[in-house]
This record gives sequence, structure tokens and C-alpha cells, in this order.
Amino acid sequence: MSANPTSDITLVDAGRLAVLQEMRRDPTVWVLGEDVGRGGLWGQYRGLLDEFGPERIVSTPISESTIMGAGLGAALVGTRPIIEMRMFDFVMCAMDELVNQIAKVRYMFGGQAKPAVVVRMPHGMWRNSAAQHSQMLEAWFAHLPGVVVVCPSNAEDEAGLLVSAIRSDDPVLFFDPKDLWTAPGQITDGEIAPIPFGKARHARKGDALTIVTWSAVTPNVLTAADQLARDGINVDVFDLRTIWPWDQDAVAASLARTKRLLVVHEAVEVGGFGAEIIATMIDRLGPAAIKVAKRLGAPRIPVPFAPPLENEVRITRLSAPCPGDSATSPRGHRGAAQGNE
Amino acid sequence: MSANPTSDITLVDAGRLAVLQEMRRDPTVWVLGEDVGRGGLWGQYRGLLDEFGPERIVSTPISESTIMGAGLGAALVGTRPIIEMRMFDFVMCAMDELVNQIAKVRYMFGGQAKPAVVVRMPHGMWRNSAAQHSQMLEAWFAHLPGVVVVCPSNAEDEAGLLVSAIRSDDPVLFFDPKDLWTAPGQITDGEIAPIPFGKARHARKGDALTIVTWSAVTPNVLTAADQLARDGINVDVFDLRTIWPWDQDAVAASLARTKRLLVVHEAVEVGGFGAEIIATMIDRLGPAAIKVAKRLGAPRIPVPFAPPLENEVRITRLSAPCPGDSATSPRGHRGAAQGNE
Amino acid sequence: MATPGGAPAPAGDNLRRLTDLYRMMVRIRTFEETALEAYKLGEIPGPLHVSFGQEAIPAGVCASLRQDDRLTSNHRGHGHALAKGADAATMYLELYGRDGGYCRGKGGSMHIADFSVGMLGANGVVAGGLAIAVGAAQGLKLLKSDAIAVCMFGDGATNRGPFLEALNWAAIYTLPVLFVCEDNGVAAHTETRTVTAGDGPAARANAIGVPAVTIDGNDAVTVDETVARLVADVRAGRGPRMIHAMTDRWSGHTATDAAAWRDPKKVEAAKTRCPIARLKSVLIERGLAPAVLEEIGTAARNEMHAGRAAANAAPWPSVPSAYDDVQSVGAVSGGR
Amino acid sequence: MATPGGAPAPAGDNLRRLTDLYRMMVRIRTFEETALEAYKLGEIPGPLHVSFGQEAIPAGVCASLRQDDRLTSNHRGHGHALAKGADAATMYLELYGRDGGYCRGKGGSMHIADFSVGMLGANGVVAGGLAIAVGAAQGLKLLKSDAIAVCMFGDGATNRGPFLEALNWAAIYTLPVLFVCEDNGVAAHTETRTVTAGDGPAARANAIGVPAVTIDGNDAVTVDETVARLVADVRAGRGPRMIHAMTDRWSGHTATDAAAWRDPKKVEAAKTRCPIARLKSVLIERGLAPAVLEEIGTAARNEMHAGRAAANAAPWPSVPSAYDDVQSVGAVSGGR
Ligand SMILES: Cc1ncc(C[n+]2csc(CCOP(=O)(O)OP(=O)(O)O)c2C)c(N)n1
Ligand SMILES: Cc1ncc(C[n+]2csc(CCOP(=O)(O)OP(=O)(O)O)c2C)c(N)n1
Ligand SMILES: [Mg+2]
Ligand SMILES: [Mg+2]
Repeated sequence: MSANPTSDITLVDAGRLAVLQEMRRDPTVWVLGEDVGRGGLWGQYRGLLDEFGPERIVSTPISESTIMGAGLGAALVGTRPIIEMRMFDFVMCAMDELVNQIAKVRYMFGGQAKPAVVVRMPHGMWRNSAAQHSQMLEAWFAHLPGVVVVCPSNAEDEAGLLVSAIRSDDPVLFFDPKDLWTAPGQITDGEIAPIPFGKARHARKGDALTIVTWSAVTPNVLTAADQLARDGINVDVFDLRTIWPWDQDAVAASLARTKRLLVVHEAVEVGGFGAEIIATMIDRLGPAAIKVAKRLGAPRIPVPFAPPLENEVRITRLSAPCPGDSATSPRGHRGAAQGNE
Repeated sequence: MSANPTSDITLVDAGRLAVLQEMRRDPTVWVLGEDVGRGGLWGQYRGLLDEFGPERIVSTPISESTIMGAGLGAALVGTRPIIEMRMFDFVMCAMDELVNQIAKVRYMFGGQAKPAVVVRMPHGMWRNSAAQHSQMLEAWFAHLPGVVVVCPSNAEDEAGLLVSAIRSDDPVLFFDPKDLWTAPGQITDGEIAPIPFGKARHARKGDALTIVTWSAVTPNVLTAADQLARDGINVDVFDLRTIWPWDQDAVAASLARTKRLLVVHEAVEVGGFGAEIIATMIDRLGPAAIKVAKRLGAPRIPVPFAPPLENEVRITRLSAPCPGDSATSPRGHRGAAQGNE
Repeated sequence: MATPGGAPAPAGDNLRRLTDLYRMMVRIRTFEETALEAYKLGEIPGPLHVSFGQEAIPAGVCASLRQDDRLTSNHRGHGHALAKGADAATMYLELYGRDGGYCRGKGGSMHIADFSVGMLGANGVVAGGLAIAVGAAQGLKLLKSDAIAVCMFGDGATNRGPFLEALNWAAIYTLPVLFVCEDNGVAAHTETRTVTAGDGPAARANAIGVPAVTIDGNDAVTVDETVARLVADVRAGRGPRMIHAMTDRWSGHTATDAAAWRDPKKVEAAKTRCPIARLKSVLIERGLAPAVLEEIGTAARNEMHAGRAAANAAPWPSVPSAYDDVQSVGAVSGGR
Repeated sequence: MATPGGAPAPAGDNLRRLTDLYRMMVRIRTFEETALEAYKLGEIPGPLHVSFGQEAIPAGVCASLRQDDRLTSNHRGHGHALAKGADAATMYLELYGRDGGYCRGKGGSMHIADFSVGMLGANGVVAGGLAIAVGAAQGLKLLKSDAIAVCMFGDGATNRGPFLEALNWAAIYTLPVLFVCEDNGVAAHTETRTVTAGDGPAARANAIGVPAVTIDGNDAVTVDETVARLVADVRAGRGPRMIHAMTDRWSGHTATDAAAWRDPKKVEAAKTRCPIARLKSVLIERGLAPAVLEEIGTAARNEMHAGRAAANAAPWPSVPSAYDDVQSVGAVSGGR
């Protein structure tokens, strides 16, 4: 991707380096959350306590409402907290603070407040964690005014988007893809550059079909795209990176060429952000300009525990209208993450 | 609508009569929430304390998490609680109990649990209540497996859908339309019959355009439809009543005729349930079968306080692609509700 | 009442200080009387919560605060804002939803905020300010400021989870927070004692690890003296403290609530405990000239009537401003 | 251990009862040892939380319960389920995610439930069971049942808001709930005392209005006697009670957590407080034949090994069953 030298790195470490860089750069950046002093549940803050001490790497009680709300309060006096929520599902214990306070204070107070928080919320399926530890509800927050919604899919984006998130004056909801923590990747050596919000990664190029995706399913989509390419079918793949704002222009330009749209996300299909993408494109280009517009998402069922049932919810294959109906390889990197929940 | 004699009634009283009828019918039905012993914030439980006593009309502390969670616990031992949340916005204080517990227990425990709760959540704008007391996030819950999502728009539906909700073994999220509490309506005399979930009300008939709507904006849509009819343009209007399940068949059949779809909702347009309707119809009928598919919803901003700003968020006019671009009359019934928040 | 930047005047038997306290209480009362009158005439939209009978608490609390101390408030926040140093006329503009109001017409009464004087906002969610206050204190501590955070909330808020969480949080990190529970005995349409078990907010706070005292919140002198002492503790880094101040709410929950269920005798009895009348007798006893007291009342009336009139005549915010201040990246523009 | 439908046997110096207690504790220990072994061999997917060292509490609590009493649990719920009367083999099927498991393979270890014996489910959310328990008690009261609700949670849960809300709730409605705080001193990777202020869970409960006692949770006899007394109070309608039981967690937070940060000396010391060894000496002292003790161990091993083997050989749930039990109206069917 980059002309500069790169290093191999896992996604979790890429995120850790981004936090490290920004904490060194800006003394008002700090982290609060359960067990962050021990490196965080996933090792995403490993070693930071030693360098920054317990006033900037703050291990908290199990008090999600207050983790979220205190982060906001600290932002209102001019610090830049990274609010670590351990798992997205636990954010449900802090929704008043997120939805009614963080997302609203700037507007409701007429611009006086600067809620410059990053809320990190590792989400998605991971090792048969079942219904209360596997949810993906990122679509909800695109519907919520006042926030930016970030869904990285690889180490480089994790790092660059996290740098942007920490520097942003907006509340940034940052969905770490749990299932990809230990996925191998590369980042460019040297300073981690911020990646702007709202700019998709054009991950594969082609004319046969426009695929739009984000977060943990992206590697599977790319594997499928590679297989199709071997069959001579080249698809345009956009990894959105952020679903609010999202890169409508890039998708529209591609779709104007391919006339075929497939949105793939691991969240439940009904009411997911895929619907928004389709509705927006239909509105922008007109139905006549589009031949096919489909979604591939999870069925509207909670995430079950048993492997064969959980697999039914995972997007492990691409179905119609993708020509060739090929199966992608199953996830190969679910073994080694530190998480002990 | 009905051949039987009807009585004039406001929506709030229609709901109250439904609760009264079901509480008389079934001694396991009860109500819990703040101030319900004094009739509820909106008068929706007026007089019920006298008849049923404080064990079935339970006034609670300001403990939203526990109001929600206790309702679930009580359902798990075989009662049928009506969980009154006062205002939808406060549900954000009880999202763990709603999202991680109520919506999941049946599935997660393999069918052992019967979470037969009704969660009443008056929602939407009402009298310049500003960002923390005006939200409409019903779309979120269509995306959440395990729940039914009900959004009545008139007195008759409020009553019939509430009867169904109370009798249902599913968790039913019932969004009372705050702005219509005192809107005049009719209900059929005698026993209130349940209205099935997933069956839209075909409110106006026509071939020019299919309009799909629900909740508090519905009267405005119907006013607009009447005005268009006077100009000789007849539109098909569906009041969905429930957005999960929703009446895909009725909408698809209409759209196959009209080829023009407009979804109108008062919630934020981005990521709203209108997107789901459009994406589903495009998928079902194919883009080629549809000429226009548009949404009309609120801009993605929190609800502001000042009347001219709040009006900018309200859907008080229908814009393109509705032929004739007519303005509906502004809301006329915002005066008399009891609510004292 | 806040003494910007400087050290607070010493509490106690200080006529000048008590007169200032009195002036603030009269201003709060007059602000709300004027607002209520305007509300009843339909001049003010949205919900309005007045605090007749509770004025000694915000006045007494803020008398020991600096301008750079931060305060979080609840839905009944006019007094908190005025006492912290907000400008009455700008508040009226906001109550009226007009251009130039503190929140540019986006908040209204329930969301009054003036960050320039450390007033971090009223809050429409009961107990919503608690976590924000402890976070503000934590941020201040990280920034090595010696400013403190003060958190105002009602008796109703002590039955919500954030009460437990925020107090525990403040205690474990030894944060500079003063919690102030204004206990008027009611929460919306419920007598709080009917839904609250145990020995009350102070007992809860003590058990959670925040030293707390219960005081007569209608006695401005007691409030002032207690706060001065506790603020000194808090500012010295001795950790959080809580004041549980007993008071009365004379009126209904909102401006449209007649509170017909309340025993009129109890409400009448509450009025005999008027904190303003009480401080007035103290001042007279200590020899303050009646003319000064009179002058304070007149000045407050003039201030509030001018503020009301200006607000009533002020223009609405421009419609495109509805799209301002949502977020920096990803904001939508007008015209849908 | 639950005595279905009938009255509990009297607590105290009753060899038969203590032997039953011991048997249950051994079954819990052996269940989890077997599960952990299987887990390490990759037989069991998902997270697994074992409770070595805590067995006296579920055994002692459930000894005084009836089958129709309801119990809510947390993430560390194997012992709670077994003690309440769940079947070990069916639990293994669920841990393995197999057909015939308690949750038909949808829950796993963290969501074990057996409604037929009043076990309303383990819970993946810390403090998630508290509100459910008070609601169950409220429902039982409405139905005029004399069954009670019991709520098991850890020390970590006492810093979450639901702890305050649920205890207050139980107290104001005089609900039949027994709260049981299993205080093993740790919450995930944190020593709870480092994030908990004040005088601990019992002090908090007392202040909120729920009478609470702190006991040695590693002494099965104490647990049994205390619970018997408090359950009698609760069942008699005297309102909620809380037990704060001090105990130890020997292992890491989950089966994959080595808990390297913990002081090995402290963990060794904890093992010397083993509740099973302790009750064993009591039984021997009181003259129980060593052969009986041996037999209990053997029976438990046989039971658990058989359960494990059966689960390991059992078929997976059918894929279409993934679509069952979502909801009655509005359910989707398979095949997307
Ligand atoms: C979480 C939440 N629940 C309910 C409400 C509705 N409500 C607004 S004020 C209030 C009563 C608050 O009582 P208290 O805290 O004692 O303050 P007071 O009104 O007496 O000043 C209620 C129930 C709310 N705003 N937020
Ligand atoms: C609301 C919530 N926050 C965080 C977690 C992650 N988590 C699971 S168990 C646990 C520790 C719980 O400690 P405690 O209640 O003492 O129970 P123990 O594990 O010691 O038995 C944590 C933090 C969770 N499941 N739910
Ligand atoms: Mg009060
Ligand atoms: Mg513990």
C-alpha cells in the first residue's frame, strides 16, 4: 500500500502504538477502563502503565455508566480521554451517558461543550462468546446525530484511524474488530499518520460489481474477491473504514460504472447500515441506473454459542448476486488473542 | 372504519381502556413505572390504582434499570408486566436490561424463558422538549433480534395493538406517540379487539404513489394525501403500525402497481427504518420495477429547543417526489396533554 | 456570587457576605417568579422547573466557589446557573429560545449552561450530572488544576445507579468533588420517602466512602458555613465530600403541574420555612438597613423584568443555525 | 441439594445435612475440574469461569431453598446451577454446545439455566441478575406464592448501579429476596479493594435498607446456618436480606487466564482455606466414616466423567435450530 518501509504487526499492537504515540505527543490524552492498567482485556494498552502511570492509565471499577460519563466530564475540562469499554455489549450499561450526554452536549449547549472523547468498543463475534458478548450494532450510531462511527478492518487502518480519533474534537465511536485483534498486518514505519474520516479504502479494483464492506468481515470479502479475480471476474471493493461519515462519492462513482451493488456486513441484515447505503445510492443514482442492489448480513437472530450455530450467523461465504458463488476460507486467526473474558 | 358503533376518544384514553380491559381479564397483568399510581405522566393509567391497588399499579423509584429488569424478572415467574418508561429517552438508562436481557433470554436459554413484557416508551417531539426528551429511535429495535416493535398512530390502533402487546408472549416495545396523546379519535364500542402485529393499515387508496409511514407523522401524511386527492392525485398510504414485523406484502403489492415509493418518518432519515423498507423493496421487486424510491425523515441533528428550530426537524411538509409539493397543516393538538415533565 | 479567580471570602458572621448571599437568593427567586409569569402567558416554550423554597442551597454552595470551579446541575438548574455566575438576561434569552441565549436556542430551561463561568450544564436526565462531575474533577486533577467540581442533584437521583457509581469513583481516586443533594422530599409526583429505603442519602454516601453531612438547607448561614468547610477539604485534596441539604419545593414539578395531590397544609408549612425570609430576619437582627434589603429586591425585579422584556423582543435564531454545532466531521447541512 | 417442594431440613449440627452439603461441594469442584481439563484439550468452546475455592456458598445457600424458589446467577454460575438442582450431564451438554444441552447449545457455560429447578440463568453482564431477581420476587409476591428469590453476584458487582437500585427496590416493596455477595476479592484482573471505597458490601446494603451480615464464606456450616436463618426471615415476609460471604478464587478469571499478576503466596494461602477440606475435617471429627467420604468423591468423579464423555460424543444441534426461540411473531427463518 505504501512506498515507505513497513513492519509486520497485529491489529491489537497497531492500535497500541497509535495510543502510545498520541499519549507521548499530547499530555492531555489518557485512558480509562477496567483492567487497562494490566494492559486491557486484549493487550491493547500493554506496557502503557509503566510509561504513563496510574493517572493517565486509569483502571476503573466495573462502573460502565461512570466510565462513559466521567470520560465526558473530563473532556469538558479540556482533557482527551480514551474511554475503553472492554466489549461493545457492556456499552448497553452506559447508553444514557453515550446517547443522551456525549452525543448531545455540544449541540444542546449551543456549541459551548467540546466532547472530545474516543469510545473504544471492541465488537463482534469472537470465540463462541454467545449473545451477550458478540453484538455488532454499529448501524445504530450512524442514526445518532453528534458522533463519528469508525469501523477499521486491518492494522494500518486501526492505527491511522485511532490517531485521527484521538485528535478529533468530535466524539468518536471506535469499533475495534475483536475477531481481528491478532490478524497479521503491516504498518508504515515511523510516525503513524492520521487517516481522514469518511474516506473509503479502495481495496480491490474491478468493473463487475461494487462491494461495500467494513470491519471484521472485510478479509473474507477480499479473499472472495481474489478468488473471483482468478476466475477473471474483477470486483470493486470498498472498505468504508467509517460508516459516519461514509464515502458516498466513491461508492456512487463505482456503482455508476458497475451498476451492481453488494453490501456485506457481519451485523444483522435487517435495519443494518447496508440498507442506508442502498437507499442512498438508489436516491442518488436513481433505480434505473442500477441493475442489482443486495445486502449480505446476519439473519435477525441473537448470536448463538455452539460453533455450528454461530457459523450460521457469520458471513463465511458470499452468496448471490456475486457471480461464481464461491466459498471463502474460514477464519484462520481466532486462536491467540489475549482476551480472557 | 368499523361497522359497529364507535365512541370519540383521545389516544391516551384509548390506551388506558386497553390496559383496564386486560387487567380485568388477566390478574397477572400489572404496571410498573414512575408515578403510575398518580395516573402516569400522561394520564395513561388514570384511575387504575383505585381499582387494582398498589400491588398491580406499582409506582417506582427513579430506577430505570431496575424498572426494566424487574419487569423481566416478574415475567420469568409467570406475570405479565407493563413496563412504563415515562419517556423513551430514559430507556437509555435501561438498555442493558432491554437489549442484553429482555431481547435475549428466550434465545440464550434455549426457549426456557418467556419474556412476556410490554415496554411502553412514549417517544418523539412534544412541546419543545429539546434533545434529551424528543428522540425517536424505533429503527434501532427493528435491528435487534428478539423483540416486536409497535408504533401506533391513532386511538383505535393504540388500543388494539396494546391489547395484542399485553397478550403476546414476546417482548413488545410499544412506542406511544407523545405528540398524539390528545389527538381526537374513535374506538369501536365494546371489547377492544386485538390488532395483529405485522398487518399495515391501508389508510388511503390510490395508484399515483405508495407512501409508507407510522407513528406521530401519520396524520400529517394523511392530510397531505387528502389535499392531493382534491387535486385528483390519489396515493396509496400504509400506516405500518408495527415496524417489526412489518407488512412487506402489502407494500410490495402496492408498489408493483404504483412504481413510486415514499417512506415518511419523523425519526432521523439517515439509518432510519425507511432505508430498510427501500432496500427490501429493491431486493424484492428489483430496481427495474421501481421508478422512484425516496425517504422523508428528519435531518441528522439532535432535536433543538426553539420552536423555529424544532420545526425544522418536524415533518410538516411533504417534499419531492410527491407530486404537487403541498404543505400539510401544522400540528394542531399539542395543547392539552397532562404531561408535566 | 462566585469570586472569579480569587479565594473565597471567609464564611461566618460577616454581614457583607450574608448580604451577598441574600442578594443571590432574591435574584434566583425573582428570576423564577418572572419566568413563571411569562410561562403562564405562553411566552416561554418547553418544560420549566422552578425551585421556590430551595434558594439557600445554590447561593450558599456557590459562595465558596471560584469561577474556574465546575458545576454540574440537573433539570431544576436556574438557581445553580445564576449562583455560579451566569447572566440572567442571557438565561432568559435561552428560556425564550431566542438568538443570543446561552445555548443559541437549542437547550431551553432544562439545558442552561454557561461554560465561561464553570457551569457545565443543566441536565434533563435525573442523575445525569453525577458521572460528568466526577470526570470533570478527574480531568482537573490530571491537569494539576486546583479547581474543584460540584455536583447538584435531587433526592430522587439517589435511587439511580449513578449515585452509587459516581460516589465510589470519587472516593477511590480521591477526587476534588463536592456532591450536593438538594432534598426537597419529592421527585416529580412522588414523595421520595415512599420509594427510598434505609437511612437516607448521607448514610448511603458514608457507606460508599464519601463523608457526608445532613444540614438544614433552608438556612443559608448553615449552608454557607458547611460548604466553606467542605470546599476547603475538597480543595486541599482530602477527597470528595457530600452535603445532604433538607429543603422544600413549594410548587409542582413543572410550571404546568398544579401538584393537586400534595397536602396544602404541608405546602403552607414549607412556606413558613422560606430561606429568604429567614436570612432577612438574620440580616435585620444584625442591623442591616431595611433600605438595603429593599434596594436588593428592587434591583432584582428591575434586572429580571429587563431580561424578560429583552428576551421577549429578541429575534429567533436563524433556521440554518439548527444545523450548527452537531459535530465537526460528518455534519449535515440544511435543506435536507 | 434443593429439597423439591418440601420444607428445608433444619440447619445446624446434623450429620446427614452436612454430608449432603459436602457431597454438593465435591460435585461442584469435580464438575469444574473436569470441565477445565476438557477445556484445555479444546473440547469446550467459548469462555469458561470456574469457582475453585467458592463451593461452600452455592451449596450452603441452596441447602435451605425449595425447588420453586428462584435463583439468578452471574458469569461464574456452574456451582449455582448444580446446587439449585440442575443436572450435571445436561450442563456438560450445554458447555460443549451440543444437542440436548440446557440451552440447546445457544448459551454455553456463561448462560447455564434450568428453569425447571428455579435456576433463572447465569448472566454475562456483571450485576445483570440483580434487577431480574427483585422482579422475580415481586412477581412471586403478586402471585401470592411463598417461594422466594435468591440473587448471587460477586464483589465486582457492588460497584455497578444495579446494586444500589435493586437493593433499594427490594427493601421498599418488602420483597422476598436473599442477596448473596460472593466476595472473592477479585474482579477479572483487578483486586476489588483497589476500586471499592467505604466499608464494603454489607455496609452499603445496610445503608440502603437491606439488613446484611458478613460471614466466612469458606465455612459451609456458617453459610448453611446463616442462610437458613435469613431464608426463614425472607420467606416469612420480613423483607430482603443480604449475605456478604468472604471467599477465595484460586484460579484466573477465565479458563485461559493464568492470572500471572497474582501473588502466588496469596493464592497458596487461599488454598489452605479450602472449604471442602474444612468441611471434611468437621465430618471426620463428627465421626463420618472415611469410606463415605471416599464414596462421595468416587461418585462425583464417575458422574462428571460420564457427563463429559456423553457430551463429547453428543451430536451438534441442527443448524436450522439456530432460528428457533427468537420470538413468536416476527421470527425469521433460515437460509437468509
Ligand atoms: C432518568 C430519568 N428518569 C425520569 C425522569 C423524569 N423526571 C424529571 S425530574 C424527576 C424528579 C426528580 O426528582 P429530584 O431528583 O428529587 O429533583 P427535584 O425535581 O425534586 O428537584 C423525574 C422523575 C428523568 N428526567 N430522568
Ligand atoms: C457490565 C459488565 N462489565 C464488565 C464485564 C466483564 N467481566 C466479566 S466478569 C468480571 C469480573 C466480575 O467480578 P465479580 O463480580 O467479583 O465476580 P467474580 O468473577 O469474582 O466471580 C468482569 C469485569 C461484564 N461481563 N459485564
Ligand atoms: Mg426532589
Ligand atoms: Mg469477585
